[in-house]
Amino acid sequence: MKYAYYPGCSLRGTGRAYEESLLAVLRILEVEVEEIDDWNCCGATTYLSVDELTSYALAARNLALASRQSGEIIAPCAACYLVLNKTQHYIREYPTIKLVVTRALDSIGLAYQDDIRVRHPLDVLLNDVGLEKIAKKVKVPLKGLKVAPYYGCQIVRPYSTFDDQRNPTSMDRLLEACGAKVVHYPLKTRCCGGSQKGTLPEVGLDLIHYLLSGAVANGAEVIATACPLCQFNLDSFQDESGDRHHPIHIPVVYFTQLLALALGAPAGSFGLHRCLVPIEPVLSEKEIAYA
Amino acid sequence: MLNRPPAAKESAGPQFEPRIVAFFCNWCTYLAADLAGTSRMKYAPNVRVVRLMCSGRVDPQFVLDAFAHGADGVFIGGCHPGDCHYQEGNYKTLKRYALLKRLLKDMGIEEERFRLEWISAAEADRVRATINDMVEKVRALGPLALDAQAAEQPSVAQEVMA
Amino acid sequence: MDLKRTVKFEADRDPQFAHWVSHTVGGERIRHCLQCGLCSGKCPLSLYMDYTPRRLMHLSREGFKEEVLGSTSIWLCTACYACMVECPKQINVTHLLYALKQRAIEEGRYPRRFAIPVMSRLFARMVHGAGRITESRLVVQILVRTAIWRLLGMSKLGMALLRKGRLPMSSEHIQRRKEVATLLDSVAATRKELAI
Amino acid sequence: MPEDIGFSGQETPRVGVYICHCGTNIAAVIDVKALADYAGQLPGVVVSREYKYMCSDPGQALIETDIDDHELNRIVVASCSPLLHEPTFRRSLNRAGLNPFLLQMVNIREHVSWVHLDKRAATEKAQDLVRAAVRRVFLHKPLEKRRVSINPNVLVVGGGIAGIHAALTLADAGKQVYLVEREPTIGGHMAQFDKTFPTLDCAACILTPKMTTVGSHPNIRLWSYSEVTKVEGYVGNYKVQVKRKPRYINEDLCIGCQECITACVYKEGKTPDEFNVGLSKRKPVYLPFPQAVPQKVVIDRDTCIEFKSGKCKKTCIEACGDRLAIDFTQKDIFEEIEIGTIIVATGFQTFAPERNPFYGYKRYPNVYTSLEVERLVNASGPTAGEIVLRDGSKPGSVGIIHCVGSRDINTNRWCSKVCCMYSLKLAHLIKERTGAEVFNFYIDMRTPGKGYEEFYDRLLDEGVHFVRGRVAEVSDWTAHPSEQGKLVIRAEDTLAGFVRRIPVDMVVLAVGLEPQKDAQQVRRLFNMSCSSEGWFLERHPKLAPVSTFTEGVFIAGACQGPKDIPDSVAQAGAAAAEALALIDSKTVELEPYTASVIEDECSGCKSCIPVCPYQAVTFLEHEKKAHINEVLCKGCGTCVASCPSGSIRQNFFEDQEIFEEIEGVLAHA
Repeated sequence: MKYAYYPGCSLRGTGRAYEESLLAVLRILEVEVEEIDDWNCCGATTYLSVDELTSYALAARNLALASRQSGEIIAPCAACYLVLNKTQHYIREYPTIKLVVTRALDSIGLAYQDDIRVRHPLDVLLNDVGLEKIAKKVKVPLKGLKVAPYYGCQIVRPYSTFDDQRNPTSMDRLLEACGAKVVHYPLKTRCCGGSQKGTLPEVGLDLIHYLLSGAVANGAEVIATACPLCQFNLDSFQDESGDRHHPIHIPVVYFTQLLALALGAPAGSFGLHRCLVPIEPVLSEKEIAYA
Repeated sequence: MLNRPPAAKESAGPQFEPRIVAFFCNWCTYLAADLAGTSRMKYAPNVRVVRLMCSGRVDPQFVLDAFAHGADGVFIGGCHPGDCHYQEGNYKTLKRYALLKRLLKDMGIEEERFRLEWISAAEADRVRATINDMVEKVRALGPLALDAQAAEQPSVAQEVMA
Repeated sequence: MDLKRTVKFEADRDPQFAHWVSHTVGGERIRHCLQCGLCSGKCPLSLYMDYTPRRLMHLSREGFKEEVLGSTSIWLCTACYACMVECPKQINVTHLLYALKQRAIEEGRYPRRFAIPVMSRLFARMVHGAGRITESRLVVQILVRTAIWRLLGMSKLGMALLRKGRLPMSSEHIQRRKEVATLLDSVAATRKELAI
Repeated sequence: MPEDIGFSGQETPRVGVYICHCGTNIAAVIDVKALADYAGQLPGVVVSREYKYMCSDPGQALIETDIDDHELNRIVVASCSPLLHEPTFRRSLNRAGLNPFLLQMVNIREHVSWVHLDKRAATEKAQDLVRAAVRRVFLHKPLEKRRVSINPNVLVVGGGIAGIHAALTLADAGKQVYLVEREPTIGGHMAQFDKTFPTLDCAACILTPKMTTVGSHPNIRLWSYSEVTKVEGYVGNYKVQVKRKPRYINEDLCIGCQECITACVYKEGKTPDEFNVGLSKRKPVYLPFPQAVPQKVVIDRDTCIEFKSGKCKKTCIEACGDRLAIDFTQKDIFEEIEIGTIIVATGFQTFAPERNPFYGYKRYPNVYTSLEVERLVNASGPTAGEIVLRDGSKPGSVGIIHCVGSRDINTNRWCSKVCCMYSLKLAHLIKERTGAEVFNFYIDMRTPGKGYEEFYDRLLDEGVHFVRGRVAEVSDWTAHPSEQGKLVIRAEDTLAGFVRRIPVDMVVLAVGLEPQKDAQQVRRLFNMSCSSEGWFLERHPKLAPVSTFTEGVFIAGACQGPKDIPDSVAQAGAAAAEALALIDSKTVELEPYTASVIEDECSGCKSCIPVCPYQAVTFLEHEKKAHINEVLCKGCGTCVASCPSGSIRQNFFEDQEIFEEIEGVLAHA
């Protein structure tokens, strides 16, 4: 089966490395994907909060386009994942929303079928591919690299069914299968502030600092994320948040980058060089040599 | 702003009010209906309850008799499987129900008109919800048009019990 | 010392607002709120709010519209859903905050240069026009409209991101741009027709 | 119409119909006047009246006088549920010289006025029901209740404080009591507590004397480490099977010297001690706690080397010497007993706080459950009453989190009722013994009980902090230097209106009460009902709080719902009194709703025989007919419905009676 692939806007901008590494991992694990034809922005949290009806219509266009291609969508961006899921839920629950969406899609020659499942890469890798297969394909074991798994909010809450909303472990298990050591990280589902860094910098910087210091305090050498905005926030503002508190420097990468590394994807193909805080010193200290 | 749509439309003209006969067992569903009362839950006034000691007492003839005399629906309520006050009376009900259901279908009585639900003494809300749901569905079907002769065929009951 | 009378009269309440709150998407269960404060405790942003989410719940259901729509809290929510998942009464707090935010926008109740509504507006405009978001352009536009001086401070980070290939300046857009416009027009039309 | 269907006997039906207003409960929704008028013109109805309270003395007198004055021979009462007042009105008929079964009740309160808003539709529904009842009552036949004798022996299930109290009450009244307890000792949760609120008297001081009395009472047969496996029969005449699990100790020979424990090849305990909720270790051979009753050790086959490898040196047998109490060959023993009444007092279990990962239970060693702290503060507990953390240090600050697993739709939605008070008690004990700063995080402080509010006052005086807010999380990440090395409790202080972070050394989770995990099986065993939460259901929440829907089976204590010790004991006393009342009446009346075979019509097809769950139907080989044993029949009517030739009838639920009722409700004018 081929999954419909919905990259979303961020994966074409600040989150390029997420897309590069995800596709590299999927290729190695023989998961076939096909980008949704002419997808549009899902509306994200921002749109949802100012004009929810329009936002559902925007998301529904993607759902309708995707269902022409497949029965399952992979949506790596946390906001996209949430919005697509929420749209499905609310269309089912509220007849008015359904009416608005149906008419809107009709106006552009599309139909909403409710016949597609929205999946996160964590879900697909864990449940469709399986830990066993991944572990077997590991070429560069992560040798006990201490990773803080950072899930953020919208992947697990409130619609995910593939993991425990209160204490998710899917990323933990994937990283452990690659030989990493997952550290205790009580903040793993605490919000990073999202776009708050851009709009209310002081608030955003505090949240970012807490997340970074929480990881370091538990001995993490690297933070793994599954959301472009989380990665951007944690990676880009370490100096600024350090100025407000105390300096912390820790590489922040996508979990798919660690997977790609372990699965032996060619260097440079999964965007490690795009991180602002370089991960190379940690890797060489651990003597993890990648191709 | 987006509000929840009204639950049910108040139509202008007089709408069809179905008559539903219910057979409730004394120990579970009848008690649940009592509890719905003491909890002041509100539900559609279309159901008339006949109390029996056990849903196992529901003779197929009772169901046919109800349909033959103008019921638009029949609803049997008994204890959950494994919870029967008489150990296993409700299993017999279930077996009989399946056969009877097939038979009614052959007679042209729509499936939604005949319903069996396991409702324990604590599940007042299920009494409310089931009655409302059934009334809605039967209302949508309209009055039961039954060939009276078909319902009174004596062989019918025997076939069910065989 | 500046003394203020804090008494509230029944006339200060807006029962219609209270009614609206308990009937809008997300507000259906608000009357069940037991004011335990779990939402506030869970909220990563409650530390910065003038009214904690718990207080907003109560003010809303009682109809203190001025306080609710004038609060900073509704703008601070990042929609992380922590409050909603844990609420012991399963109140959809997050979505209710969305609804309050939209209501505030509809009634024009936010500071003019407040970055959050500005960003929301610009975001919507960009989606409407291009079907997709180009992050670099969005950030620049926000800063221009809210705090242009901050652009200077950002330039270092911007350069770094550019070098890493993470800030493509070329505009992202979909091919069938018209479809999005038609889609959004249809939503507007239905909304008007149903008066929602 | 009555003529068509053959009115029973030769008499003409003369029906009296009585409509109850129930104050405004019925009259506010149903037009009672119109209903009475309607009933008055139904065929066969001689008198039709409405009255404010039919169940009152004047209401009943009305019926009785009418029976006399108008020679009524059938009565219909439209009022509340028959389950409430059918016995009342049957007695009225009896007093007026009419057979009580010539009555039919119509439920126009629970099934009509309380559940419908539309007055017209409600009145119409009531008319339909009354009409059906009038048609049905024509056919009613005089019936006699059956009487069966009551076995005076009683089974009490569960040896916590409720079971103990019930057993002692009955035994002191001279009844033979079988007390069955699943654990190796009686005592239940109360035995684990140190002090009891609000008086702070020591739990052991008030409980252990009662336990010892149970152990030595001549009228009590105590089977600990045992479970009820089968229950058959009916009120007054139950047959019960009890499985006695092997404790590998001959209870008759063991004198409780515990030398085997000292002698065990394990020098130190290795298994988490159940009684100390895992805070200490025990050996495979152990006595649950020093005051255990019976004072007999038990060998745990899961951890004993002899059972694992068969190669143990068996030093225990050596130590036991010629007492020969240890017996590795013991097997399950099944006891069969005959009893008349049953009291179920199986108690509760505490909420497992791992279900809420944000409180860090099992992740942070210094997060405890309240039950664990009960053992910590107990003088005979693992730390001899010293309140110390796992590393042996004394806590300088303690946070007690209320409502863990209570008042939460995501776990248990009910209030567990006892946690506020026991949290206050623990706060007091911790403060008194360690001098620590104690914080209580509560949602609402619930202290409705004698002396409870006064106890709360005392705690306020003692300087315990009260923060109103449900705790969001307990974690070890620090946001301020003062939080270094502490557990940080994060909650909104809802009275102050902002979020607080409070660092403490020790966290106590006030876990709620929930039904035992096998409550569903137990309920089936004794043919009881459960509320949707899983608590055993009482017959009536106010008027029959210890009875169940099965005659002769009573409930007591927290198996019926969260309850503190005083309430449990009071309920146990009530259950014992109810059992005694039954026993002392020597016989009990059973409803006469039994089935019987009309022998002339029986074709001998045997369809009815397998459907009877009580083996009441047998086949008379000689006559080639089915036969129903009336003593065994419980009146479900399943055989009646399964008879293809219609040759089984059921008293009070005859086919024709039900047909009349069905056609009656449908015969809309």
